[in-house]
Amino acid sequence: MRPQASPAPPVLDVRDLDVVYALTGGQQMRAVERLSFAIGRGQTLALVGESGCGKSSVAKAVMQLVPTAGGVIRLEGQALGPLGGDALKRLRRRFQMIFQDPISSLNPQRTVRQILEFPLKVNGLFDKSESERRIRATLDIVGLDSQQMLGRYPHEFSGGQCQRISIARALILDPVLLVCDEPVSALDVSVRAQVLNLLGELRQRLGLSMLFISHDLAVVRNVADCIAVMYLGRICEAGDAQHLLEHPAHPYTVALLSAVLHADPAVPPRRVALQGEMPSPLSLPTGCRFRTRCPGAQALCAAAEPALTALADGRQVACHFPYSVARPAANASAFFQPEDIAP
Amino acid sequence: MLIVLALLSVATFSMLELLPGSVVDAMLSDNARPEEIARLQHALGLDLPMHLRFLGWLGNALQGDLGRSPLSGESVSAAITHRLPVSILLMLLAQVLALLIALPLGIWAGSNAGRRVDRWLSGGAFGVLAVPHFVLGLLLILLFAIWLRWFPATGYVPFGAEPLASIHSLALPAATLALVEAPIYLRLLRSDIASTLRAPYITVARAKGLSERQILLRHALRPSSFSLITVLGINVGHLIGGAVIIETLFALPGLGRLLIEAITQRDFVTLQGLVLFIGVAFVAVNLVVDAVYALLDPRVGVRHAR
Amino acid sequence: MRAEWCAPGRWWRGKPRARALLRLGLPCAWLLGVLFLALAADWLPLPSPTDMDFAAAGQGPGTAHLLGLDLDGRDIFARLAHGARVSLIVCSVAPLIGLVFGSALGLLAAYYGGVLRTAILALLDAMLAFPSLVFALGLTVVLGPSVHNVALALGVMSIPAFARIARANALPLIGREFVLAARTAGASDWQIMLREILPNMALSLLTYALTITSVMIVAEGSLSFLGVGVPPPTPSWGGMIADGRESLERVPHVSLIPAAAMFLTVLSLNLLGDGLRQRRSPGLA
Amino acid sequence: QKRGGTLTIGMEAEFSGFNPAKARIFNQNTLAPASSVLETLFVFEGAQIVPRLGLDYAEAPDRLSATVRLRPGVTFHDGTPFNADAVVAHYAWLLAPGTGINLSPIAPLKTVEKVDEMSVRFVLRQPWVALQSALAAENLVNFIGSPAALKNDPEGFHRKPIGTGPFIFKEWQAGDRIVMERNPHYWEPQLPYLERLIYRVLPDANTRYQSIKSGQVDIGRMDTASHVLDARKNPQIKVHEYQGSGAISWNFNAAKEPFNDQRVRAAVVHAFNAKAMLDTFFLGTTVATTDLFGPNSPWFCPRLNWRSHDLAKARALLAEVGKPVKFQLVSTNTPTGRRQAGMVQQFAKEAGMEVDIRLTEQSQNVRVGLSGDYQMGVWRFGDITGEPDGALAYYFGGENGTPVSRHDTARIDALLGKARAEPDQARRKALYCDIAQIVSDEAYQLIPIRVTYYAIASPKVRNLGPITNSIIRTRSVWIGQ
Amino acid sequence: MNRQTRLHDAALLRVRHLGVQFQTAQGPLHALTDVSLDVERARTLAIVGESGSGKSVLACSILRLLGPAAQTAPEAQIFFGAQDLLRLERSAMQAVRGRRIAMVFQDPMTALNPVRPIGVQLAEGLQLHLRLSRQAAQERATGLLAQVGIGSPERRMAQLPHQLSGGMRQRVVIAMAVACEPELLIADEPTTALDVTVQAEILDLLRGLQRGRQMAMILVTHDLGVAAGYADDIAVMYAGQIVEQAPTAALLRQPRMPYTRDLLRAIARLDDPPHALLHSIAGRPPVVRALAGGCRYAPRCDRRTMQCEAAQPGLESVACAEGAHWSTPLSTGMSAFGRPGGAHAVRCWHPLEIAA
Ligand SMILES: Nc1ncnc2c1ncn2[C@@H]1O[C@H](COP(=O)(O)OP(=O)(O)OP(=O)(O)O)[C@@H](O)[C@H]1O
Ligand SMILES: Nc1ncnc2c1ncn2[C@@H]1O[C@H](COP(=O)(O)OP(=O)(O)OP(=O)(O)O)[C@@H](O)[C@H]1O
Ligand SMILES: [Mg+2]
Ligand SMILES: [Mg+2]
Repeated sequence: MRPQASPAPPVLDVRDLDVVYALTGGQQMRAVERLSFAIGRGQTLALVGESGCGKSSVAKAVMQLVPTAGGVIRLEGQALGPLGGDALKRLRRRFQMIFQDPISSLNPQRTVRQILEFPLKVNGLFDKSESERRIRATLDIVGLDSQQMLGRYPHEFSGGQCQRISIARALILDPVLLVCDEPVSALDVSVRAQVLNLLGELRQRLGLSMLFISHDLAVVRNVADCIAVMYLGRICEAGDAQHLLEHPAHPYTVALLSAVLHADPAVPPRRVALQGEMPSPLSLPTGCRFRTRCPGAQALCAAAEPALTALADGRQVACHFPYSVARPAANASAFFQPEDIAP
Repeated sequence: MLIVLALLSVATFSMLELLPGSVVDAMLSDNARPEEIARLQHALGLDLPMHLRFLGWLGNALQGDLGRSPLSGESVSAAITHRLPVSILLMLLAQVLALLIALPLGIWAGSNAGRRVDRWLSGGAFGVLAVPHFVLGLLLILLFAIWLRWFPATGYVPFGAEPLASIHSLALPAATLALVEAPIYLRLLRSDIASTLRAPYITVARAKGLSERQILLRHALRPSSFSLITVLGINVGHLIGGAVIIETLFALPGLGRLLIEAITQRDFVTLQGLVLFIGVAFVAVNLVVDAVYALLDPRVGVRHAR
Repeated sequence: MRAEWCAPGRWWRGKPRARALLRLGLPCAWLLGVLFLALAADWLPLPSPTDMDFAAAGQGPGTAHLLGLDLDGRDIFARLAHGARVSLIVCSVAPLIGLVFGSALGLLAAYYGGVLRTAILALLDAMLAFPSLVFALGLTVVLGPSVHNVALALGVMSIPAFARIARANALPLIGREFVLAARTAGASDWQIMLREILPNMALSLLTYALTITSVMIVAEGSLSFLGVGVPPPTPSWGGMIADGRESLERVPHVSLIPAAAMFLTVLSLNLLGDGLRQRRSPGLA
Repeated sequence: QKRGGTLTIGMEAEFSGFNPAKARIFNQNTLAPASSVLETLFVFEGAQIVPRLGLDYAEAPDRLSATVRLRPGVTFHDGTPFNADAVVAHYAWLLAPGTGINLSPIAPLKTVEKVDEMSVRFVLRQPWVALQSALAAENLVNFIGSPAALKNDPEGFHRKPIGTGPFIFKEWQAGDRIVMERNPHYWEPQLPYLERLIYRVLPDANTRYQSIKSGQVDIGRMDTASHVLDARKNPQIKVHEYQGSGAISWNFNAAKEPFNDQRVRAAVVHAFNAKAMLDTFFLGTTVATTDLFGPNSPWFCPRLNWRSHDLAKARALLAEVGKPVKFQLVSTNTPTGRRQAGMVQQFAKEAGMEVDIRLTEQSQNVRVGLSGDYQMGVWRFGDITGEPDGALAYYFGGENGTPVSRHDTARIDALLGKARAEPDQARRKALYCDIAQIVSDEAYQLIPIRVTYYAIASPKVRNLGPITNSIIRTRSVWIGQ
Repeated sequence: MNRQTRLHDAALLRVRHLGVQFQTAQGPLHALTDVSLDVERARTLAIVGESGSGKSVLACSILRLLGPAAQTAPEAQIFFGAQDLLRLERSAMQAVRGRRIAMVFQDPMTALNPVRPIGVQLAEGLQLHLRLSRQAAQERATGLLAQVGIGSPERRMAQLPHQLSGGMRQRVVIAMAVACEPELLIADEPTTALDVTVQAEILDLLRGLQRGRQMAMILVTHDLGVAAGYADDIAVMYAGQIVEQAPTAALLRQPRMPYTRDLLRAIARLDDPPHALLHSIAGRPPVVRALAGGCRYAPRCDRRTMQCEAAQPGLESVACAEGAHWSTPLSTGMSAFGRPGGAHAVRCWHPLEIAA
């Protein structure tokens, strides 16, 4: 599969990303292993997976908040890794992040105005009247009333409002890429809907690209164009959102989907139970890393680790025995690099 | 740890260099003459350059030889071993007393945080805290040694000879120290217990049907004792080096007195050895404290801000 | 609507306002009084704190001299007022030194890892392990006994404690998401430390400084007791207590009045610090 | 029944050791325990010189030597016999060049020769009438220790002296205590009475006093007035006192401004209000000086014109000087030192002089005096028991080096030389009074107040001799009921 | 499940007119107002609502676990069997806690004492309530661990909470709760802190245990999906009040309270098209400081009228979706729950019409 034949490079291009944490006692933990994906302009990639599988680590690595142990991260074609200090700082305004906990991500000692001014000041964009206009405009975009908000402190706002403020803070620098690390997990259903709607609207209006991290498949379904499912630091399945959700090929994706509860008693639970617990990332099982919990594990799974290979419909799966694909994909995802796709 | 000790000995040495005067002043007669001063300085090696003296001292110290006081002629290690028992016993008694006061009261106040008991106990703790220890010691002497004659005012009976008399002789200084420290312990324990009692697992314990008493002793006490132990460790570390004011007040031959005499008499050999010893003791105590943490809180990788 | 809300068996005891006034108002009043005396000592119609009236030495409190005279016939009230200045300088300068350097070291040790952190922690441990009295004695001997040197010595001694508090407060803050957010906005380490982290630990540090302030007053007294405090004729509370203690049984007021002043001041500071700790607004971490 | 019991003595400071080559020879605090272990040839009992290790003293006609017969049958605690060899060895060791020992108390002594097994001859450089008196002074130079011990293990002797005295040194726990036990072979058969002696170091006066009061300590030196007054009221405690020629003194540095001007020195002396200090500081426990030596001394000079408090005179002198006088007073950082300095400051202020105070530690005070880095300093004027020659030479003469006050010593040196060779006591006394007059006229030192030595003891302590030179002597003390 | 046997039982737990207020620095805060509900043996009642709606306060006040800042309305009653829990002695209450009513808390990370081995924490309740010896309690605890699906339970007994994964910890917490075979289990958001896959396992486990022991269960959650999958009845809370309660199917299929409907609409569904616009509710729930006033949802409701703002509606029974079934208002006493078809009650002046 070729990327959509456009000369412009993808907004975010991550290739063979490794994130390794040094633990106390000299141990090393590979939280993310040889991870590759790309996000085109205006597109949203969702990263899903169990807690601790390395989703946040990917986000932080993209944001250059943790050192990468290997691989290249390119933003609009420019590799971030080799950029040092000032160059990176200048580039930082192009990609911004939204965090899971809306309250914790705002400095409790600063007013909303100070919070929103800060990115401008740091980037030397501050200019009294112009900034004021910009702040008000951004607050408008996220649907907050600037009149009432500016002089107040974060703890005076609800979680949804706080999350809007932190979205405004990210937007004020005009980024092309928004990395959202579980931006709605901490919110109530009613508020969650507001924020999801807002993100969708922004995507349309501003043409933002997004890396959206969540473990809630229903949410992912709502925001994502394509989905990458992670398990223990590696991608186990990736592809077009709708297709992947409707026809999961990897047993883990199947299990994940089956665990979604419907607020409708008519939909019978059809759970695929996973066995056991997630293995420790410090002592991975041999062969396929999912095999210890896989209902269909076989001898081969313990012997060899499956590579991420493309199925006929363009989806990529890292499984020796993927679920059969019922029907070919209508519009196969093209966001994965050709190199990753086995012939 | 080694860095800490290295820093310590360099710091001591350079500080001593800055102090005006030398041990020679204390040794010489009132009408000494310059030649005598020079001769003594030479004899004591004080005329060598500083770094040579430091290296020499360090070399000896590493071999366990802390030198010999030019004043009393006693070897520093002997001086320390003579006085250490006093300081240790005083420290132990004081800490035990302080804990005996602070533990029950701290638990009581902590489990009644915000109520009247708590306010009174806190107020009382602040009250005791506000009395300087030299005043406190004096009041105790007046009350218990002069008026009531229950305890001796001063002096120390060696523990080895008569343990009970020894403890009796240290009762007042230990009580003074304990009274100074108990309020601090009490406050620490109180606030930790109060915040532990707000932890979800305490609610879980309540939901299990445990009585308040069981909850306090089984569930709340251990996780609430970390700050107490940290401060206890620091205090123990410091008190091994002697409690200068208390020892002066009660005329106890502990390390604190040795310290202050070494300073006033510019007995740098003793001072240097002593500071090193205190540093080692401090570091050792903190290692013990770390071990106690590990016992109390077996979570691996959890590091308490020391 | 419903009048009597109560938990079974428990009734609400009424507004805590009066009690709060007692707990914060009285200490504040006392401290302001001391502050006023210290600042205005020179202009108030007080007898000179150094003039000795030998004929009346050791006179008890009375009409001529409000709080009596000390052993050398100096007016105790005047000496208290002037001595408050020493205590004030010591207890404001010393915690300030500890606050500034301690928070800086603690913050750096929390923020950076590696060699810097190891070095700072070793330095702090060494400072903690160094017998504080040796340091104070040494410093006042080297630099000469004076109010400022006493303050300096006490201040340096309080650095490790402040550093610990600062580090303990900074560590959880550093993991907080608003710090990451500032990083992603392109803020430098300095900006993050000063703008994002420091304001959030300021309150605990200041509260601790208030507690330490009272410790400093007592510590100044201890130094005076050991003879390395502020030199005469400058009066200091610790010195006054120490001077009078030999005659405690003969003329108790000479020692007990400054001891009482110190007691009340230290108590007030502690109560105030405690009050502040409890009043922390819930929105602040 | 006088025998038995333990006497605990509270001491004011840590001991400085007993080897004269390493310690201060005059440190009273060390001399007290030393005097229980070590003995001199002669000793003062009151103003009387009595034999101790020496039996009698015969001066040669040319007064350039003297022969001393030694007490037979005495042995040191280590078993070494006491004889002429021991005495000769002791002095040979002292007089050997390069020991650095402070020999000023016996400065004119040239050598000591053995006459026979039990007598020795002291050979002098110049006639010196005060030799016997000098030998009777209790200081580390005159205490005769076991020569074997001194030679073989000077370090050990420093920490554990071996002498002939009534008590045997057991141990010295630095900073805490010295323990001694009765010498069963003491040459005076029924002495000593006590079984055990403990010298405890209690530097804090208040602590020492409370220890005596509460019975942990039997006797201790006290000089804080309030304690003495309190003790006098207390029937449980006995107050022993002795007044000699010791005095509180301050000296002026005559080599420095403003005290190179005799009028300024005199002005300070006149400004000093001894009465005020006696009333407030000493609370009547001692008296003002009227001369150098004190009314109880055989050298007392009743007709001296002694400068004393006279504010008018002080102001007049200052007016004469014409310029404002401002100086620094160096004092010790003990409570006493601080208080007294404050008072001097107040006195000077009343006369129109400005004083600021510098505090040093006790041990540094000596260095300050020696280096001359001061304007006015605290000094002390020790108790003169026998001949005043040594003390006067030390304080005011120039033969053993410049005195601390750095004045011109020519006149005093001449008088001292004359007195040294003057066998007639009355005429010697006249010469010494002349010196006293010069000291007062020239105001080399400010010597305003006598020291009364106090010892506060439990009434059980019996037969305590006079505490001359502030030394508590234990030889014949016994414990009653 | 045998509905016939239950038919004539009085409800196990009957909460009546429960009001709770907190004394805060800004004045009183009404966390619960006039809450009445019944829970019957072997049935599960889900309580759903937004954060801050008072779910946890309700759960905790049944066991009287609220701190001293909480005050209960004087007319409140919580009948458990024949006992009014609010009027029990302290020691009697302690005997009920853990033994007859047990609770599972939201966060398995903090619900276990971090410094004590889980075995000890598990056995504690057994020793206390069942007077078992140490040995017996340990054995029983090991069995419990196996029952909740923890492998090699002997080894786990000695481990500390931090050595277990979140899912395992929650299993331990559940084992702790069911150890003494309580009659009522209150689970306060037992899966919110857990992963989706683990969440389903835990809920299955709870359901299994409940059925095995004929326990009644109160399942507190903010996830309507959880409620839909696991509860027999659902009570929806808003701002300290129960605004709608009905059998699960009735409530989800035919909500009568506008708030419930809005909540259901706001949920993202797997079968919605991508980028579908979700219905959101404007505004935020009120903080109730005074009891007067109209319907608490009125400011956010699209069906509000003058009446809604003027007076508060009571919780009234309405027609059930499956069949017109009217019953007396709950407040008058007898439960209308547990009947075939169930009762539907709603606190609204203008309940939504039943769709054709
Ligand atoms: N700073 C760190 N040091 C060491 N290990 C870390 C660090 N940060 C994360 N990890 C570990 O890396 C792994 C991946 O963590 P990460 O936070 O990326 O997971 P996640 O998928 O975001 O999980 P969640 O859904 O819980 O947020 C986890 O096992 C975690 O324990
Ligand atoms: N101890 C307390 N003091 C003061 N107010 C409290 C206290 N506990 C709870 N509240 C208040 O009571 C109300 C209900 O809280 P509750 O914890 O029951 O909500 P919840 O529905 O469980 O929310 P969540 O889903 O976040 O757990 C909230 O407004 C809360 O602020
Ligand atoms: Mg994460
Ligand atoms: Mg809750």
